[in-house]
Amino acid sequence: MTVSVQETDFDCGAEVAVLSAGDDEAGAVASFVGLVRGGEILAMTLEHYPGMTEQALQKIVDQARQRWEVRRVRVIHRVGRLAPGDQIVFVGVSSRHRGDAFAACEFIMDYLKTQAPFWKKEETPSGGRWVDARESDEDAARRWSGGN
Amino acid sequence: MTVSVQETDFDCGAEVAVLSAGDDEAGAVASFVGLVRGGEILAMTLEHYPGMTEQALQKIVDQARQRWEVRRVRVIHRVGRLAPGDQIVFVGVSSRHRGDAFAACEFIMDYLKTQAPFWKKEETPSGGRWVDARESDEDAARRWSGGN
Amino acid sequence: MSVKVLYFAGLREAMGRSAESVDLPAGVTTAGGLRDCLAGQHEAIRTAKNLRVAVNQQMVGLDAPVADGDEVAFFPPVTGG
Amino acid sequence: MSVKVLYFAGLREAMGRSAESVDLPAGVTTAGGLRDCLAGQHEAIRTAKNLRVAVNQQMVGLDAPVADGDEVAFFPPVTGG
Repeated sequence: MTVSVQETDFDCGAEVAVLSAGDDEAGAVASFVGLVRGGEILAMTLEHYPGMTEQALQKIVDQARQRWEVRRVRVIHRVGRLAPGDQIVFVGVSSRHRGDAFAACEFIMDYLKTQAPFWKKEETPSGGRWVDARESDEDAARRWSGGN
Repeated sequence: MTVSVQETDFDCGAEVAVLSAGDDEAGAVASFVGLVRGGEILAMTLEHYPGMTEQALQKIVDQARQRWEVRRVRVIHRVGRLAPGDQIVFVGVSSRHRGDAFAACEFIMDYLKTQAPFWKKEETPSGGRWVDARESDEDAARRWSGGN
Repeated sequence: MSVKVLYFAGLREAMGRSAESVDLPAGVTTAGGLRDCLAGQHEAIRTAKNLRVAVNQQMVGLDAPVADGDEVAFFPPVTGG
Repeated sequence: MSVKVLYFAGLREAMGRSAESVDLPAGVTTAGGLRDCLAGQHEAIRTAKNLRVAVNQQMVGLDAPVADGDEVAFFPPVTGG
């Protein structure tokens, strides 16, 4: 299974291990963990569109496979209520070489933050508010589209 | 401790967890694991220059800290005899934002492959041979030097 | 002639519902037409900024066709992870 | 006037040793001078391609000064990780 959207937490070490297990050709595993930052936020709640969100994530993975030489990919995105310090998202990519692994991993993260159907509501001391789309995320995704 | 050169294996999941533990401002952890690829290689032996190698790794980490907003960094490089599938190197970087974490992690890996004093001897069915420096690794490191 | 309409995030809260069955009025054949029709009934849709739409779980433009039995979702711009 | 000389990797194997104490001949004041001096005694150093040198654990050029008590390391280009 490549893509999971789930309320439960994940084990980064176990996921990284699976990406290269039994694969002699995997010389590189790049991975990313996104976490809830603190500051003024007490908690956040992530909502998704069951079915469509998983499809969107799979499509992002497929695009990465077309662009780079990738062996295995794993994407886990949590939904529900999350507190500062909680893990939100895991992306891991194995490849023969580190350049492909890094590029595919960062590509998937950038697209995931902008294209995938997730919505974030933040709880602050002054109440809850739905987060607006951030321009910097759209910039990050846009830089990949030059080669398309 | 930021930098370790050791014969013993490492636990990627534990290292990633430590990078963000107790740090509310760490929203992103990018990490990389390098592994011994199989193919014609039965095993490899990695040699280092005790003292100088650790200094070189610390210098690379310091350079990354000057270039990007980085919170914690961990570098582990194994030495001694390693077989296909074995972990060789771990680099992990925590940051507020994913762009800094990815860039610093890949920068450290690229420099580590070219600047740090490690030498690799490969065991093949036809005997052992010391690996020559590869041009592609020097290219990868060179692309970071434009901004210096 | 009806479609299943879904709402997400802030729009779901403003609508007070996550899903409903909507009879397609005669002449409504696109996502944009459906949006206009719903906007006439609900201030939350009338005032939504940058409303996005998906038909059968595919992001589409407002000129995308909508037919009997389709699943049509309206939601704000995504703000993932 | 002596320095500690270290060899690594293929050069260590070709030299048959990993470290030795070398008396600095009169007039030898640089890493390059020491390299030339050792090359006169050891074919492994004479034939080494792209030999790198570090003085007191810092990579240096062949014109770097070498003084009594220094640690001087010779090794092939690095091939890490």
